[in-house]
Amino acid sequence: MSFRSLRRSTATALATAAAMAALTACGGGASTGSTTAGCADGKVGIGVLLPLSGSAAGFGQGIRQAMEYAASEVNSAGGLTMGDAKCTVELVDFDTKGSAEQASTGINTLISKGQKIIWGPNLSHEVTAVQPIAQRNGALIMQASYSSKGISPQQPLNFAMVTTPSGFANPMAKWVAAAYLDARTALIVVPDNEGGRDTATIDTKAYAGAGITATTTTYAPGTTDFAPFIGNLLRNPPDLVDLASTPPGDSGVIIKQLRQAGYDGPIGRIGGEATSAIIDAVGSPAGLGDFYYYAAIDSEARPVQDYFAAFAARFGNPPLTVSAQALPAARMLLHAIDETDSTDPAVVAAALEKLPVDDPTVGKGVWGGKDFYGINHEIVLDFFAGRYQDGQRTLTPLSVTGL
Amino acid sequence: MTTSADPALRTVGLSKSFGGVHAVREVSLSVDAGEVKGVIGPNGAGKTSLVNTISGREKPSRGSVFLEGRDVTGRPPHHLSRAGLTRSYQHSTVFAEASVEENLARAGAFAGRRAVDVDAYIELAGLDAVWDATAGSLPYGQRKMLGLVMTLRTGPSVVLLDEPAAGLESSERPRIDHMVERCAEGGGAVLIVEHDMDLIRRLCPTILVLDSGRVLAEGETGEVLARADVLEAYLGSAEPATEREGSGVGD
Amino acid sequence: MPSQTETVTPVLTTTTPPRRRSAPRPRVPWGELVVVVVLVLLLLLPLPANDLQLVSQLNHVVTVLGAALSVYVMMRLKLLHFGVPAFMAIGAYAVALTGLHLTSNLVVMVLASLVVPAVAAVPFGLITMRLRGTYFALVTFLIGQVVYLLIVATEALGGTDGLPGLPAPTWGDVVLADQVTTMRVGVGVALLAVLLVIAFTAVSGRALDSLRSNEVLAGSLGLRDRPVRLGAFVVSAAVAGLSGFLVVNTLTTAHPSSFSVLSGVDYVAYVVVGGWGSVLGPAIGTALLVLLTSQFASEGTSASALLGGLLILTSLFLQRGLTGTVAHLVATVRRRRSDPRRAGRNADDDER
Amino acid sequence: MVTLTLTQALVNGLALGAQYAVLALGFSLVFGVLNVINFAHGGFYMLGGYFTFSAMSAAGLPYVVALLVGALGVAVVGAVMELVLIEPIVDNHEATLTVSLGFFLVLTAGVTALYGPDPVPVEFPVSSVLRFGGLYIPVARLIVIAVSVAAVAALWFLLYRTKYGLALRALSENREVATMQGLRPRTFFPLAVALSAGLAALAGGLVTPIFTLEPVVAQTALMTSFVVVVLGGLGSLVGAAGAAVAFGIAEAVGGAYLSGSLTQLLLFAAVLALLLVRPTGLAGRRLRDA
Repeated sequence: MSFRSLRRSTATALATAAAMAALTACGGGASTGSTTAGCADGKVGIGVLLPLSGSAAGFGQGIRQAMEYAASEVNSAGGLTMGDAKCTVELVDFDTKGSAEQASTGINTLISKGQKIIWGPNLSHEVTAVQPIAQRNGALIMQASYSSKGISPQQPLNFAMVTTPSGFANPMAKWVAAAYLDARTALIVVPDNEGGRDTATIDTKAYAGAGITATTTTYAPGTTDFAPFIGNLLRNPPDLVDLASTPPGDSGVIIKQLRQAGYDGPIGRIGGEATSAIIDAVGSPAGLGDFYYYAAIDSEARPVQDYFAAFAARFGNPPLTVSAQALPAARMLLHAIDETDSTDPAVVAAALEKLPVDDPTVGKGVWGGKDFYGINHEIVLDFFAGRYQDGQRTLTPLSVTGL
Repeated sequence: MTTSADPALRTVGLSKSFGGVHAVREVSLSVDAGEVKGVIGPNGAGKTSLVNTISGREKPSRGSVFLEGRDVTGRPPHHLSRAGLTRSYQHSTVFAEASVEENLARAGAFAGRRAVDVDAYIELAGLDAVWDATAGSLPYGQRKMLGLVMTLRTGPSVVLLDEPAAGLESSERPRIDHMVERCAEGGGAVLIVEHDMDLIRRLCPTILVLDSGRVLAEGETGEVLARADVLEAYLGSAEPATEREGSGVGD
Repeated sequence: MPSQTETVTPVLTTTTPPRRRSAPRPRVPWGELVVVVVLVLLLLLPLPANDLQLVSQLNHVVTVLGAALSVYVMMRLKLLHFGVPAFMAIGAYAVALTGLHLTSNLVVMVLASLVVPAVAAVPFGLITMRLRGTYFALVTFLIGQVVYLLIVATEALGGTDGLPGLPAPTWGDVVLADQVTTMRVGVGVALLAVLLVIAFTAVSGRALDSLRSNEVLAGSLGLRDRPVRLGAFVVSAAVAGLSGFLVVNTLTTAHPSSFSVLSGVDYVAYVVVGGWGSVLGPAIGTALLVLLTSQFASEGTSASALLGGLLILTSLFLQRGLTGTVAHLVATVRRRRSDPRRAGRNADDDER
Repeated sequence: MVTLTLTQALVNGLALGAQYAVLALGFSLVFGVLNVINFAHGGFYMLGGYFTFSAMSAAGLPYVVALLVGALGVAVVGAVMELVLIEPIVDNHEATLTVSLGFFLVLTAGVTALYGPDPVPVEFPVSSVLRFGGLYIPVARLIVIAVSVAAVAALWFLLYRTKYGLALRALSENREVATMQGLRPRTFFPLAVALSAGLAALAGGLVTPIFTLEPVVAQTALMTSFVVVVLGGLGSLVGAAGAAVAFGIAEAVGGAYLSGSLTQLLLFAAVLALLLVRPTGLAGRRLRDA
């Protein structure tokens, strides 16, 4: 087969072949594995595997800020005591851009850089991609997704840094039924993707348990104008509309347009808290109308405000509010490393399980999740049922921890 | 030598209009094997449109085209080329980034079984000296010669030459005569669209005059060129040129 | 097309004797050879198994190489193909269904990921065959969108959750599951994709170059362009399907988010940065951008800004891509050495 | 009841279509004149929103002034992008694409770094809603329709009634002949991109306060421009405007009756099917070999 027709006046072979080989080889340079006592060149690395760009950047950057702050707290107090050595905590970032491939490449990159303690990932499909590789290499994952497969007895080194819907949906639904006595029907609105559907399923069961029949409708991710969707929805208006885990931008538009369309029933959100971002998207708290939501923390509480101020003082501008939710887990993770003088994932995990959940900023909680996931690896904090009426906010503490 | 009664190329009432513009109107012509026929006419008379419509570059609005008796109306250029009818281009058309050698190789490859040896023409066009040069870097005249040789490489039985002499250096013009003569001797039918009257007189025993898409006159070259209406068409006439009834032959 | 300005007097002077036409010198396809050799080396050479990052990045490069080759095949016809993820997805889901319901035999899986998208490419190929330039680009963007939405809307394909839990491919009774073996499978399948493209361009390279350079002339010389265009689209879909298989094999899940429309834009960028003279272009473009993207990813929030900057720089200063620019330099030097008289000619002979 | 839903959908669709028209016209203009796929177009839409927001919140300008200042600012960014990034490689079809893609990534990353990834609090000044006969029409939508129609009319006037417009159209018809007539692309290309960027920014500044303003809006705006311009026929302004309104109405009516991604799927599939019949879109002219 004559290649004559193929002859391209290509580059000299040697130059390009060398370039190809060099490029593929330069990815190496793995640093030493994790050590039990002391720390390599005075540093303890935490692998940050989160969506730092793209549509999920809001959550990703917020969760990163929690670890950034916890690390700065530890470092300003002299760092972690590992045996007789003092080690500063360093964040080793990898932006997953919200894609399964990048997350999979990211976990490999971090592990090969010796980072076997991973802060993240954030989205369900990222966790699914990362899980087999992390398990194979014995890495500890403190993830923040609502994936039903996020933690399980078969994955002893997986933890959930925030309370997942399975933890707060039932008490919230009962509070909603009590708050809105005549509510019989609820419509759950979520984007047509895996994260949306997972939360909607849990919420539907929770509402059923509280005597409210909930149905789910989805919208195409990337929709900008929800007016047509709302027209469809209001043909038989439900007593309640629940936005579950809809991204803050979309939630803001849906609320604005529901109010414009004349729907003045309660709109709620039993799902990942993003109230401050939603208020920004709607424009003002008054624009929410009657709005109830799962409030992981009381953002106006004194300790939380102090945290915001301290973060701003240290890093220039205030953090994203979602970072406060992840703060307890960040501090506990560093505390577990400090206590065990080790970065061996299995050792740290064993210590972490036994640590009490008692955060100076966010308050008390317990390790929960056994009934839904089969293992108590979910940090369950007491939370609040938040409600906005004509711009006024009221918070009702709901205790799940029995403390 | 095909001695069948059918001419190598025949068109019957061939017309092409673009929206309101009637570029080619009811043109009927025929060229026998070995015959060289000229097509002349003022600018905008529809000469190139006629070549485009016959060669399949444009689909005819009405009328038909026969190749050695077979109806090939509306068939795409590559089909016509494989059936033996191919055309050259007014502006030099070559594969600019490929070498002269590769250009000719491609012409041969695409012509398939019909490809013929064109060594004689290569000598004639002086392409030997620039065999490895890229076609795009050749001077205009030589690039046009390459285009002509590529056309002949496809072994056509009918060749439509669209202003072959345009843009050539005076030293290169005689080469066109040799090429056309060799092609005709080989049994090829040649239709030359041209402005260069000396070339037409030298090569074309019979010519056809087009004016605003219509056949104004046809016949022996000397006679036709002497006719008043033909000169008028070229030099522009007193009354408006729209509805002048041409003495079309065999309408 | 930039008009040609003639500045130098015609070279043909009667004094130089016409050179005997030298027999056509066969040119060695360096680009193709380099890529095949490197891939074969990657297949056979022992690799440091503990260097996870190297193994993972090599795997990522060979996984998306098929997608870059898919863009490259159409680029040979001066067509920008943005719908590559659609055919990656068709290949990926074909493999997922094969693995879950039929067999996990490697050969059957590879065939499924190659044949199914190739067949699916025919109707789309017929649509796009008459389109050129920007129109072709935007329509392929649309095809990517439609296929993505079709997958998300189909319950049988797991809808938004995709098809998780895929079995690792097997060769006889050997299960090819661990990290390094997955990478070897990736290199092998990538090699298959490269050989497929080399075979296609060897058979129809002349037609591809002619259609890219001057479609009208090629037609009037007798070239039937439709079979060539359709063939290119089908081969492009087949190698995209192979890449889809490797994505699924790495993630053990066929998930719609792996085949988003915007990832199609990345694959085009790989080829435009690497160059499109030979398969070496997409190979270098893919290796470079995949490695840099994961390097940039550790820059946290400024990752995409760095990638954007890189694209801007390469577009401005390497307009024929890396390999194209180097090849052009080499050709100019070679031409200047072989024929100093015509050194002055600044003919812009490389038709973009 | 059905006619009520349909009429409501048509009203929503008109506003959506009007916004898409302003967005798509800019994209089609740049393609028509420069023959360039401008990936940064969605970024100009987003930038329009953020410039208007900053002009209001930081500089304290009233909304209408902020909107115009925003559009002008982005027009300048567009012109600078053309001169610095597109001009040196305007004839290289592939390179102009990746340079605009690179600029899009830099633009989005920059805005995310400056304003943060979450939505930004910006409110449309007019929030009253007209209600009659079961219909509800937010006044903001009427304003969007009015301003969009005005923008389209202004663009039409500029293109078909001024010498600049004549020059732009000549350049888009046949750049070689136009340049030979003395039209220097060096002045008209930046003008075309500035015009297109300004239009996109106007749409952005107008619409994001009504919906939401966050970096990811750039991506959606880009996708919409692509589909609408393909449907309308490349380089044809009339086609783009018509296709935009049709697409907006179809999306609204579909959204009113179907759920999930079905509407989007049917819309895109319909556009693909149409291309089978008319490969150059509704009104596109036969494309020279771009």
